[in-house]
Formats: sequence, C-alpha cells, structure tokens
Amino acid sequence: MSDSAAVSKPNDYKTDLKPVWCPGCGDFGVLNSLYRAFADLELEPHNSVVVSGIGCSSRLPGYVESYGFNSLHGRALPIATGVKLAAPDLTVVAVGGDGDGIAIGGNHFLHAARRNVDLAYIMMDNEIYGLTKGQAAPTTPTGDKTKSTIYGNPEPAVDPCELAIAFGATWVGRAFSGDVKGTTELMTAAIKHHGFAFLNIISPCVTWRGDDQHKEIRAKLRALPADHDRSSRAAALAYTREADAVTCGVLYSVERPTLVDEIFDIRWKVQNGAPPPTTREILQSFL
Amino acid sequence: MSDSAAVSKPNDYKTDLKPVWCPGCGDFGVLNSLYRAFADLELEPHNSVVVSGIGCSSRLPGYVESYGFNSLHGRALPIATGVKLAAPDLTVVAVGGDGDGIAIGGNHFLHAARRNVDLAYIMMDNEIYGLTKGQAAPTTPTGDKTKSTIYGNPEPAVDPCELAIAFGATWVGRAFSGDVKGTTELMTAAIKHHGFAFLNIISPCVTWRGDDQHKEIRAKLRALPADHDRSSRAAALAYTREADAVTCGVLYSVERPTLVDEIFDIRWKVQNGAPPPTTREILQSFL
Amino acid sequence: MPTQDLTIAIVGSGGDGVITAGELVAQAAARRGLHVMKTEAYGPQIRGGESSCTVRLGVEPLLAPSDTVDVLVVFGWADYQRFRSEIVPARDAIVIYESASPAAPAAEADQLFLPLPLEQLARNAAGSTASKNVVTLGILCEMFGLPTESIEAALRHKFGRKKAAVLENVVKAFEAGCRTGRELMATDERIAAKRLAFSDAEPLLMMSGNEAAAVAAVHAGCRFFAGYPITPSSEVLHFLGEWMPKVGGVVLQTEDELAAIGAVVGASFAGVKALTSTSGPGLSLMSEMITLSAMAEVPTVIINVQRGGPSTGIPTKSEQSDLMHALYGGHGDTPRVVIAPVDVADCFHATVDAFNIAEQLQMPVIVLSDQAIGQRKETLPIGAFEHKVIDRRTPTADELADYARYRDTKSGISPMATPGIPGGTYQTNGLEHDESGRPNSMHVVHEKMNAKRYRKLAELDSFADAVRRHGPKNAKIGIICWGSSQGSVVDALGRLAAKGIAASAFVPRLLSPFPAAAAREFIASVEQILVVEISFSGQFHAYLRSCIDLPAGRTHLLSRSGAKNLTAIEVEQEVTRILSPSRDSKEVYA
Amino acid sequence: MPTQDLTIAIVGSGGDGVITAGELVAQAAARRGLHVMKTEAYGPQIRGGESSCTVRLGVEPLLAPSDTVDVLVVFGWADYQRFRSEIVPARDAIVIYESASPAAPAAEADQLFLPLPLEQLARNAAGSTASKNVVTLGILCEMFGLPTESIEAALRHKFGRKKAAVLENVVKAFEAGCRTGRELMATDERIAAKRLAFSDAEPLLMMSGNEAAAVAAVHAGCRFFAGYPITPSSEVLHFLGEWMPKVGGVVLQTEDELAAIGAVVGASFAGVKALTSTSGPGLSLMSEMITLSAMAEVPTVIINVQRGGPSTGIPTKSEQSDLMHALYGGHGDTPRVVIAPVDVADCFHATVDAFNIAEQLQMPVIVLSDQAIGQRKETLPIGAFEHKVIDRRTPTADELADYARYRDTKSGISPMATPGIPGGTYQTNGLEHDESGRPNSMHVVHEKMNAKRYRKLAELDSFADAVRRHGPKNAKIGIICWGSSQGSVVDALGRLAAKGIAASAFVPRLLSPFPAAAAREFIASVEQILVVEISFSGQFHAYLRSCIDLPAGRTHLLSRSGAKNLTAIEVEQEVTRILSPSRDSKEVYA
Ligand SMILES: Cc1ncc(C[n+]2csc(CCOP(=O)(O)OP(=O)(O)O)c2C)c(N)n1
Ligand SMILES: Cc1ncc(C[n+]2csc(CCOP(=O)(O)OP(=O)(O)O)c2C)c(N)n1
Ligand code: SF4
Ligand code: SF4
Ligand SMILES: [Mg+2]
Ligand SMILES: [Mg+2]
Repeated sequence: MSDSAAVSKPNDYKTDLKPVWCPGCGDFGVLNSLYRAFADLELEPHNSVVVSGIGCSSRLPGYVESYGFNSLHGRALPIATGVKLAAPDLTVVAVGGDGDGIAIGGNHFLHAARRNVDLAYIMMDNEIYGLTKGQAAPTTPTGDKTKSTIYGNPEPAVDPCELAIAFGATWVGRAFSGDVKGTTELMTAAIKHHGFAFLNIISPCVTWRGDDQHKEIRAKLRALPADHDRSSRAAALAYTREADAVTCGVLYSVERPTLVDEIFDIRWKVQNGAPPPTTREILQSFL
Repeated sequence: MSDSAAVSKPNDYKTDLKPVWCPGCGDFGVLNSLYRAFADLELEPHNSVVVSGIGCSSRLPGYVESYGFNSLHGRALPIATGVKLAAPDLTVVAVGGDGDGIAIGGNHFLHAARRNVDLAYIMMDNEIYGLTKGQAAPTTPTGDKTKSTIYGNPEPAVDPCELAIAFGATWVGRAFSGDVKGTTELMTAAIKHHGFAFLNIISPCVTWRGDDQHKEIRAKLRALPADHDRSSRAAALAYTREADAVTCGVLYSVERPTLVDEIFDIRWKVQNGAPPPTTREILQSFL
Repeated sequence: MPTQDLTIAIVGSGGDGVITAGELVAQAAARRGLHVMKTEAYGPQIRGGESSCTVRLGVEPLLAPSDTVDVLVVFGWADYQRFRSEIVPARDAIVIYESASPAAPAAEADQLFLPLPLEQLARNAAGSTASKNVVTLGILCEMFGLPTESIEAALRHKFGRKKAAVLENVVKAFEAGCRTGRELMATDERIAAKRLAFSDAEPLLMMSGNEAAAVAAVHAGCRFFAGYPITPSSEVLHFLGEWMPKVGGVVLQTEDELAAIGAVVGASFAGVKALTSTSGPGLSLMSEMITLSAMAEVPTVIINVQRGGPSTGIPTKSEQSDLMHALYGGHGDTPRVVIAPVDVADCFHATVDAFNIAEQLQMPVIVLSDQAIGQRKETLPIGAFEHKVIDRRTPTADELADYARYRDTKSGISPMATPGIPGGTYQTNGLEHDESGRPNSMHVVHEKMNAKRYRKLAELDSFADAVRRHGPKNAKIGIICWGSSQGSVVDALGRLAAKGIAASAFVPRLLSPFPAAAAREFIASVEQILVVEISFSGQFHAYLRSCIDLPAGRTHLLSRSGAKNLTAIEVEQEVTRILSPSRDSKEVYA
Repeated sequence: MPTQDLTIAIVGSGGDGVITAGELVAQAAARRGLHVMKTEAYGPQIRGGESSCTVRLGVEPLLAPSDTVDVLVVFGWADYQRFRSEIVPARDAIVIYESASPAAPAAEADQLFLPLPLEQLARNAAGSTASKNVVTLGILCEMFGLPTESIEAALRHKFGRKKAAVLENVVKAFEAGCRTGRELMATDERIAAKRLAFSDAEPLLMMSGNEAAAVAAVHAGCRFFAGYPITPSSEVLHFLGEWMPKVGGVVLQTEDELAAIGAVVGASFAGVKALTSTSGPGLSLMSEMITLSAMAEVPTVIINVQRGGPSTGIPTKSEQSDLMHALYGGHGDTPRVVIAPVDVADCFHATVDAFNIAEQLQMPVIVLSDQAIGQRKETLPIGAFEHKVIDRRTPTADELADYARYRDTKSGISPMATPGIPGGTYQTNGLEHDESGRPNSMHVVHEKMNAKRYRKLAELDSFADAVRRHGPKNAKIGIICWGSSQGSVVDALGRLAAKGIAASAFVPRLLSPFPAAAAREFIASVEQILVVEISFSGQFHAYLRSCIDLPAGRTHLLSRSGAKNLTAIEVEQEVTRILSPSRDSKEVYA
C-alpha cells in the first residue's frame, strides 16, 4: 500500500487476524463495507487510524490493515479526537457498538459531534450488548426481553441519528450492514465529509437478538425520498424514532468549520508569522 | 412545616446558611423562585429532596429547608435517580450548572431523560464555569473569551433544551432567573409534571460573564406564541439554537409512563399477588 | 478400588455441546448429594469457539478445582490446544477422544487413551452428530459410575419441551453411549479404579459465587441494585433482575459505572440498602463516588469480581490484582472496608457481612471476589445460608430534637436520618463539613472529621469472622493468602500433612481494616512464612508489609499473574522448595 | 537591627484590595532581586468574601512560607477570624489594623498593635475608601523599608490604563500612606527591627508551581494538552491555553477528565507528547484510562495538584492524601511512575523528568504536586530552568522490517511506531496481547507481558535525581518526607542545628519505583527516624513500610490532615519531643 500509485483493493486492508464474531453477525457486513470504502478512497494504511471502544463490534480495528486502537469501553471518541488533533493529516475513523457509544460513551459522542471533530464515527447498532452476552442497550426497544430485562425492558430506546443531530454532528446517515453496497457508499461519504460524520449502521446480533433480525430489518428498509433536504434539522427529524421503517441514506449534511479549522485559525492569528517562542522567551513573561 | 395543614410561605424553606454567591448572581433569582414554587406546591421539607452536583449553582441545596445533597461534579442525576427509585413518594428536584449537567454530566442527563425518571431537573445556565473562575462551558458561544479560551472559544455551543428533547425528556421549558414570577411558574409546572421535566434557567454570572448579561438577556426575552404546540418535537425545535432571542415558556410537554410506573407495572405482574419469597424459597431455585 | 473424588473435563468447540454435557453431569450429581465443583472456559470467539467444562465430583466437600483431571474427553484436539496449560490430564488419566480428530498426542506415563468414533456413534443412534455429547454422557455414566438414571432424568427434563422425535433421539443416543461404556469397562482394568463410589445423600444446592452474593443481597435486605454489565460479574445483575421484582426491590441497569454507584449512593441516602456489582474497569470508574460515599457517610456495598488486568485485560479469567485499588483507590483519605470471600459459600456470607458493616459504619464496603469463585459452581447444603442481618438504626426522638447529621460521637458513628423522617432534614455534601453537614474548610474541622470517619473502623476490632485459620498451630511453615487462593492452599496443607510436613494457613477475610494482631500472632507461631497470591506485582505482599513486620530471611513469596487457577501442586512444590536445604525460592528480603 | 527576612500578611474582604496590595509588594520586590514567596487564601464566597495575602521577603532564597508573620495588616477583624489558625502573628509582630473595625484582640507578648484610621486616610487623600489598600502600601513601604519607588512604579503601571483622575488619586493615596508610615517610624523603636535591609540584585522571575509545570511541558516538547478545569490545577490549562497556540501546539478543554486523559492517550499514540493536569477528583476519574496507558504502553504525563480530600473535600487547600491513589489507583497490575516535586522550581524539573521518563518507558507518569507549591508564587533566577529533554525513539528500519510493537526485549522497552510511519502499522488494545498486539488470554503470555511491562521500571535504578538529601550524615534524627513538606522540614533542620541537634532529611522525588536502597542506607545512618506527611491516615508511612523495613522502636510519625501548611515549628517541636527523655510522640510500633 505504501506505493500510493497502485490501485487499492478491499483485500489489501485485511489483516491475518480472524474475526471472533459469530457466524451470521452483522458486523461482517460492516467490515466488508469498510474494506471497500477504504479501497475506494485509496487510503494509505499507515496514514489511517481506526479507533474503537470495547464490544464485539469494537474488535474491528484488529481486522483492518492500518494503525488501530481497540481501547476502553466507551472511550473511542476521546482517543480518536486526540489522534486527529495531534495529527490532522491522518484519516481517523472511530467505530464501536451502540452500548459503547450511547450508554457508557454517550457524553463523548455529544462533545465530539458538538466540536465537529473531523472524523467518521461508525456505530454498529445491534440494539443489544453483544460481548457481555445480551443485556439491554439504550437502543433496545421497550418491552424486549434480554438477559438483564427478563420481564421486558422497562426503558425506552433512543434514536442514535436524532441524538447525533442534536449533538451538532454535521453529517448523519443510516445504513444496514446487510446491504454492503449501500453501506460502502455511505461509509465512503462519511469518511470524505469535512467534519464530524455519524453513520448508524443497523448490524444485527444473531446470537442475542435472534436469527430473524436480518429478515425483519430488511422488510422495514426504506430509502430517503430524492427531494429530502439534507440541510434541515426538521426534515431529518421526520426520519427518526421510526416505528415501522428503517430509512437509510444521508439524513443530514451541513458544512461548518471543524475543530481543527478553528484551532489552526487561532494559531495563525496568534503566531502572526512569528517563530515559536523559546523557553527563555516564555520565561521572560514572568519578569 | 410538619404540620401540613398550615399554608407554606417561601421563607419556610430558607435555611440559616448564607449563600456564597456573588452579589448580583443570577442564582439568587433561581433560589427565590424555588422558595416560592415549594411554597405554592406546599411541599413538606422532610418529603422533599434537592440534589445537586458541584458548582456555584450546585450550592443551592444548602439553602433549602429539605433533605439536600450537594454531591459530585456531574453526578446529580444518577443520585437523584437512586433517590426517586428507592423512595418514589418523595418529591425530587435535581439542580446544577450548565457545566455540571452538559459537560461532565451530559451522559446522565441523556439517560435520566430517556428513562423518564419522575423528577424536575433545573439547570442554572450561565454559559460559563463559575466556581472554577470562568472557563468556557459547552454553552459558551463560539468566539467568546474566557479564562480557558483567551483567544476566543473555538467550540460551538449546544442548546440544552434541544438536547433535552432529543434525550427523551417529556417536559422541557426555558426561563430567565431575572423574572422570578415567570421562573416560579415554570418551576412549579416542572415539579408537578409526571415524568422527567427539564427547566433551563438562564441565570447570569456577573463575575465571569460581565455585569451586562442581565440587561442583554432581558432585551432578547420573548414569550412563546399562544398557539405553540407543546406536543410537537418539530414545533419545539423552532425555539432552539436561537441567535437573537431567548424564548421562555414550556417548549415541549408530553405524557408517557415514568420509569417508576414501568417498574411498578413489572413488579405487579411478576408478584401477581404472591407474598415476597423468603431466602429459603429463593434458594430452592438452585436445587 | 473405586474412587471418591473424580474430575472429568470435556473439551470441544461451539456446536459440540460441551457445556450442556458438563451441566447435566453436575446437576444430576448434586441431586444425589454428591459434592460438585464446576468450571467453564472459553476461547475469544463470542459463539462457536473453543469451550471446556470441568466437573469435579466428590463424596467429601471439595475445596478447589483439582490440579489435574482424571477423565478427559476431547471432541477436537485443535480446540484442546487453547486449554492445554489449564486442563492437564493426570499421570494416570483416561482420555476419551473423537477418533476422527487429527493430531492426537501420545499417551504419557500410565494414561489410557481411548479413541472412539463419537460422531459416528451419534449418527448411528440418533441420525445426527449433534448428539455426540449425549452419547459421551452415556459412556461416562457407565464407565465411571455416574448416576445414570439421574442424568437420564435430567436429559428428559431438558429436552422434554422439544418435539417428541428430538427427545426420542436424545434417549437413543444416551442409551447407545451407555452400551459403549459398558463394553469399554472390560477392555482395561485401569477403568475400574476411576469409578466413583458413593451413596445417596440429601440433594445439594448448586450455584456460583456471583449467584450466592446476589442471594445474600436479598437476604440482607437490599432492595436496590444498580449496575452496568461486565464480565465476570454480570450474573449478579441477571439474578437480581429476576428476583428483585418478586421481593419488591428495584434493579436499574445504568448507562455506566459512574451512574451505577451514583444511584446506589442516592438510594442509600434515601434509606434503602443498596448494592452495585462490577469488575476491575468498573471499580476504577467508581473511584470518585466511593470517596463521596466515605465523605458523606452514605452506606454502600460494592461487589468487585476480579479478572485479569490491567485495562480490559483478560475479562474471562481470574486474578487477584484489584487488591490495591480496592484498598486505596480514590483520592484523599478515604476510609472503607474491604472483605474478601474465600469460596462460593463465603460469597454469600461476605456479602451479608458487607451490608451489616456498611449500615453500621455508614461507609463504602467492597466485597472483593474474583472470577474463580464468582463464576464456578459449587454444591452447598441449604443450611449453609444462615446469617444474621443488621439494619440501619434510625435516629431517636432525642437525637432528632437537636439533630446534627455528623455528630462527633465517641464511636464516630452518627445518627443517620433519611428523607421522609420529619425533623431530620439536613443538607449533606462531599465538601468537608461540620457536624451539621455545612461546608467547612478549616483545618481543625477537617482533622476532627477525618478522625471521626476513621474512628468508626475500630468497631471492627471485634469482628468475629476476620480470619480463617487452617492446619496445626506452630507449623513448620505458615501460608498467608487471601480470597479464592484459600481452596488450593488448604488442599496443599492436606498433601503436605500426608508427607509429614506441618503447614498451616492464615486467610484474612477482612482485608481492611487489617487484623494485624492476629497476623502477628500467626507469624510468631510458625517457622517459615509463605505469602501466596495471584498478582504479578505482589500486591498482597506489599500490603501485608505495610500492616505488619514480615520477618526478613524467613518470608517467602509465591506471586504470579492470573489467567490460570492456583493449584495445590504449585503451593506444595513451593513449600517443599522452601523447606529443602538448598532452597532457591523467591526469598523476599535477602 | 534591621532584618533580612520579613513576612507581611494582609487580611480583609472582597473590596478591600488585599490581593492587589500583596501582588504589588511581591512584584516590586522580585524586580529588585529580593526573594519572594507569596500565598493567598480565601473564604467560601466566590467573590467579595474574606481574603488574605501573605508575602515573605528574603535576602536569601526562601524554603517555605514562614510559620508566623512579622507584620499583620487587618482591614476587618471579622474577616481575620477565618484565617486565625493559619495566619499567626509572631510573638513580636507589628499589627496594623483599621481602627474602625470592632472586636480587636489585645496585643500579646511583645506585639505592637497599631490601630489606624485607614479608610479615613484614604478618604481624605483620594476621596474614597477604595484606595485604603494603597494607603496601606505606602505605610508598609516606609515603615519596613520596602522598595518604595518600585512599588510606586508598579502602581503607576497597574493604574496607568485607567482615567488620569484615577491614577492621580492612587498616587495621592500612596503618598499619604508614605507620610503616615514615616510618622509612625518614630513612635516605637520596635519598628526599626522589622525594617528590611537589602541591596539590589538581578531581577527574579516570579511564578507559581503550576505555571512552572506548564512552562516545563512546553520546554519538554509537549504539544498537546487536554484537561478539565479544577482547583487548584486550572492554571496549567490557562497558561497553556495562552502559549500552546504560539508554539504550534493544541489545547483541548474536554467535557470531563475521562475524555481529557483519553485525548492524551490518543495524541500520544499519534506521536505527540501529551499532558493532562488535574486534582484528586479528576485523578480518580482517570483511573481506568491510566491502566490503558500502562497496558497499551502509550506514554502519558498527568500532573495532579493535590487538595484536601476525600471527595470534593477542600478544593482550595493543600494536602498530601492522593499519594496512595497515585501509586496504586486503577485495577490490575498497572506499572506507573510517580514523581513528586518539592518546590516551585521543582515543578518545572519534575515535569520535564516526567516527559523524559514517559517517552522512554512508554507508560503513565504522574507528577504529584500539591496546592501549596502549585499555587504559591516564588522567585527564581532564569538560570534555574535548564533541563535536558529526551525525545521518543522511532523504530529503526531493521525493527520495522519484522515489526512487533510489543517485542519482548531485554529492557522491556519495545520500538514504538506511530501513525504516518509506513511499515509500522499495528493494532493495539487494552486486552492482554502478544508481541504483535493481538489479543491473547493465555497465562503464559500474560505472565510474560506483565514481566515486560514491569521490567521497564528497572531503567530508573540509575535515575539521577531520585532523592534530595539535606543535613549532616549520621544525624541524631533523620526525617523522611516528600513533596512540598520539604520546605518546612529543611527550615526545621536549620533551627535544630542552631540548637545543636544534628538532624537530616531524606526526600524522595521519585516515589515509584521507590529508591529503596538509598532509603535503607539513610535509615541505617541515623539514630531516630521521623516520617512527616500531611495525610490523616499516614499514607506515606504505610507506603514506606511496604517498601523498606522501618525499625520498630525508633520510627516516629508526624501525620495530620491538611488545610493548613506544614510549619517548621511543628517539625521542630516533634523532633524535640522525640529526643527528650520522656517522649510521648506517636511511636509507630510500640
Ligand atoms: C468500564 C467497562 N464497563 C463494562 C465493560 C463490559 N462491556 C464490554 S463490551 C460491553 C457492551 C457491549 O455492547 P456494545 O457496545 O453495543 O457492543 P456489541 O458487543 O453489541 O458490538 C460491556 C458492557 C467494560 N469492558 N468496561
Ligand atoms: C471531577 C471534578 N472535576 C472538576 C471539578 C471542578 N469544578 C467544580 S465546579 C466546575 C464547573 C462549574 O460550572 P457549572 O457546573 O456550570 O456551575 P456554575 O459554577 O457555573 O454554577 C468544575 C469544573 C470538580 N469539582 N470535580
Ligand atoms: S454476540 Fe452478536 S454482536 Fe457479538 S459477534 Fe455474535 S452476533 Fe455479533
Ligand atoms: S462566579 Fe458567577 S455563577 Fe458563581 S456566584 Fe459569582 S456570579 Fe454567580
Ligand atoms: Mg451493541
Ligand atoms: Mg455554569
């Protein structure tokens, strides 16, 4: 891959680590889409960083030929933010589960989106905690029976896309991992977006949500109407908290300066062409 | 106050602790409104609990004759949730700053609202970190100079009311602490609401945001139109992220079961009239 | 000659039914009053990866999993690779394995290797290889004298809800296995020596340490649980999720561990006994709130089931490396109590103790369990679950007349009012405060309140069950260990005694405040000292040293990383090394 | 006879201008080459409450704030009440106070009390009581020989940007004060003894420990800071917020401390030296991520400025009670380095050391400072800020050819590639992993990697500045203390020496790994040992005991709560008690 003239192929991004996922897990579709998106974008592995939290889905960086960090449960976004701010030229992709991103990591989701950190955040939403063997997530529908809610979940679910918009994300999309082509396209667009792009990928957990998930979701799939106004919060809102549909596509997309843009802007003004001060010069300010 | 026949007066809720707030701080207006709201609702001090985090605003419970808990920075809502679920008959009010509730405590705000925990959450929003002497908060407008952003804040602000709606709050209002009458009314309604009620009170910090805040906000004050549809997310959205207005009133109000309702419902079904099992009976399940 | 203590391990991958087979053996044995200890292990695959189940059966109560297995069943040798350092066949083990699985090793020493066409047998009997685990069960029953009828009954119970044809096939497979087992009996006289000889006794309960702790919470009057799922402690959440509604309590699955311990503080402040349960990463996140629990004097109970660390570490394996964090985690001078259960039954008792202590002393109490006892299943008589419960004392009318929440009493314990009690209103906080709870930053007040908060711990000077002692007085060597290590250490004491070596053990359950006087006495009573722990950096040893003087020259240390159970052999060998004239064990102070 | 060491304290409330007055004295003195140590204290009020400013001026370098004040200015006796245990007038102090303020106490011993109509003087001179602090400055200048012209120049500088009339009034007030001061000179001969005698020297820098640490970060090549505001460490954020843009670095104010340390791990992983800064509550929240930094071997530097604990505690006052959490906080076996600066200058050096060590050893390094040195201002020559910087080593071509991020080398240190380096790609994680970074849960791998991670610490065996030693060899008493306590302890050594008592001090800067050999040597060289620390529960003493044998019978402990600075008198008295025949000091092991 270091020969950037060569055309990239999805397989170039495979590592020799075998995924630990269950047969039939939706995350395979996400991974395959990611290989394709990386190839389509001709990303250089050594200039790409994939950061995740902890969960079945968060195992993903291990399977991607790039720099990768499978970090702590819920902390993918602070780490990814640190990477991007420290080395703005890198392509940074954060990935993880719905529990990782909305339960324990919900606050970082809010603030990374608000700051418009230029990275793609890909959530593998299976409406459950997969790795810990099937407890309710903040995305699990009310009434559902899970390991932690054997009499039915008493809590309502949130819509990750609605949250992302309220948080200030500048690009918000929804995809279904069973549709690798569509997912690849959306992932490519998310990575290309200048700013914080949130892609919620419905990625069924066959082990704890049942084998029918794939089928049920497929039945609910809808595409956005062609005239959907991506720049309108209100328009996007109409495709959130959907009861009987899973509408895929780019719900929302606007442009505003990213955090790096703002930081560079300040730096530019403050430095005003002057060379960076030495320690001695800084010390003079204490005289 | 234990004689519940007596009519309550605002002064009944004063403790002998003198507020540490700066002269002119907006939080005085919030406190006075709270005394009035408690009196109007004839709350019994021993059946009321006021929980806060840490910040200038979070000092409030110390000044209210009730059970009170000035807890940890950002953790008012988990504690208040514990109180309410453990003792559902109590009136529970959570209070705190914008930093407390949206920076460090943002995730708990999301989940307490999502769960529709039956409490009133009152945010004293001064667009700054008061107690730590004036750093930018997630509510501080872009470009503002603060102790931590002396070249101007590079980050955008969120609208707490927009967040609350996306989080799933069932009652969302905005008030201005300078208007004690209006604030008292909204606070009373928030406490009465069955479910998670969020009241964002614009409460100026004269020390770190300047003495003009009161005046500037007053100039922007607007009331909601009489025909505002409180049950519509989209209608409420129109009064969020306002640039030149501060629209006060009840932006959003809907009814759905609270977490306590759901828990009681499950308990009812599961117990089905049977007496609670003894330790021995529970142990039998391991035979 | 038949045996009274038999360990069977079954190894395979996802679809092989390893866990079901092990569970059926264990359940049937417990119903017949046999003592059982069952452990499971898995590869990294979420589903369908390698798995193993090890069941120890004994006529006498069992102390720990055995070091080696007497009977090993292998469905695939590739799967076995992952477990080879943990599941070690005895020198005279019988190894039954799928003859179609390649790369079988050669038998060693007195081992008997029996390659069998298990899949073939299943296909012939039941038309599918899926019931090869049931075939195996039949074989094991007949060869090793397991309670055949009980297992068949358990099988019928388990598959009874399925279609009749399914059940029929299961029974056929079982019977085919039994036949094969009977045939095999005659092929080698070594098999007879591995037959279990037992007579029926009262049925025993079978549960894990996590389940025992959860039962304890309900028993202790806890009616509020808040937690966030984490391996290996989620069973507490699951169990209470099932039972709390029945007893009128609340279970809240929070957004994270910060909220879990926060909700527990809130519920306890409101007057309800409250619990959370977690593992290392979660305990780390709870640090700050634990200091609030200590400062605001709100009783909390935290069960921490240790796993391999640091960081996400090794979630499914045991280690004793959260000790220092449990003892000292959190900034400031934070008094707390740490109590470590030594086995499954003690997960029950330690948890009830924790509630009793928390309510009395109004501070955080950490139950420091680990994966080894938290997730293994043990049999116990129902009589093992008696434990006195102490409730929170509400303030008297006199105390309320002139109420000060943090009254500086002689014991340091102040009367705690809770919302709902008229006249008891107070405002508390995590800021330093005076006796009424008002913020105060003066040194004199800080010193007085620190003293008050720490003084409460003196109540535990008279705590009855602070230490478990084993072995003779004045032994040649005294072993100091804690928590789940007790099992293998006590096992080792027996072996050493059989060799004529007088060894004893000192196992503090109460880790903080540390029972220093008792420890000093023990140290004085033995010749050599061996500290045993499953922590690479030797956390327990460092802690011991900070509490008592460990005599230089005669103190030794066996400390290593986890992810492998402590075995009696390890301990025995270490003791032998220490007592041998040319010893080379890790002597701590040369 | 004039003095070479003078401490002035000014006490008042919000509008009194206490802080400005103190700042002006300190600045002017520093410009003239006088050594200055300045501390401030406040009541709970956010603005307008009680405040105090204490300035010590010396011809020789100063070690610590003085135990007592020579000159006390009181604008209001009610305000003074709050500080009475911290700001103690010397036996022969001169106390100048507003004569209109009620409830003045009586002078004790040789004290000279001078009630003055300060407000009246200000009103007469400048038309308003607002400039009473400036009047007071004039009085102090003339009475105690402060550099009058420099102070006047500083006043002109400070008020120069205001309206001309304002400046004019300020100057009038100052002159009126000077006049009053001159008049007072003659009224009592005791005043002359308090006049400062000094000759001009090179101007000195004046800064706080937090500022010194922030400068150090820039000096060390740190170009990424993420933090969350918290008292008493926010100055690091503020300073870097100003300077990082100038040097091309990034400052991120995060949503909380979890994110702060997370961003630091991310930035460092990406190849940039990175820092966060916090205080106790924040350090508690960082626990889990610190274990990740250790596990994934990502260099991080964490400055923790201690305050009173536990919980929110006493945010504005100092204490040494985060020690155990710094050393052991976080689950699992988590190697880390802890280094404690002993004074303001050392906040600079310790921070540079921390970066050097973090980059070399690829692990978390905690700089354990405290409010006492973090927020007090000291004067320092510019030459004090030299310190060699070590940068991260990037992998060689050979290492990349067959790259394994966690290569199990002899030293334990592995070559670290960072994003952007072709051929260096790897996937890391907080799960236990093999040499390539692939998750692995086998015991053998875990043991090997634990050993590798801890082995790295051995590099610090040769760390040059691990310990600061003071006083004679073979002293009658050896004091062991740490961090900011050094100042008063060394002050006490001098006083003891003057009394003919040979006392010495051993102050480890490197707290973990602990310089045990040096400590043993020190202990062997002294007769009695006194451990000094500002922690109620004696954390340092417990830690010392876990590292080295403290001899029973001759080890003593001075440990108490914070929120009051350690004074030389306390130490001196404790030593005297220990060395007196009928001693009653806290002996540690009776
Ligand atoms: C601090 C902490 N708490 C809890 C856990 C246990 N844990 C690991 S993954 C996970 C949730 C997994 O759900 P999700 O993020 O949705 O990922 P999925 O497995 O469903 O892909 C939890 C609770 C942990 N590793 N760390
Ligand atoms: C864990 C933790 N981090 C940081 C702090 C320091 N701190 C105290 S209050 C506060 C923010 C105050 O802002 P806000 O919540 O808006 O309240 P205000 O003072 O403005 O009313 C901070 C950062 C703390 N006490 N605890
Ligand atoms: S448990 Fe669910 S989410 Fe996890 S790997 Fe299996 S199918 Fe996928
Ligand atoms: S600092 Fe600001 S928020 Fe705090 S008390 Fe003063 S005016 Fe109010
Ligand atoms: Mg999930
Ligand atoms: Mg604020």
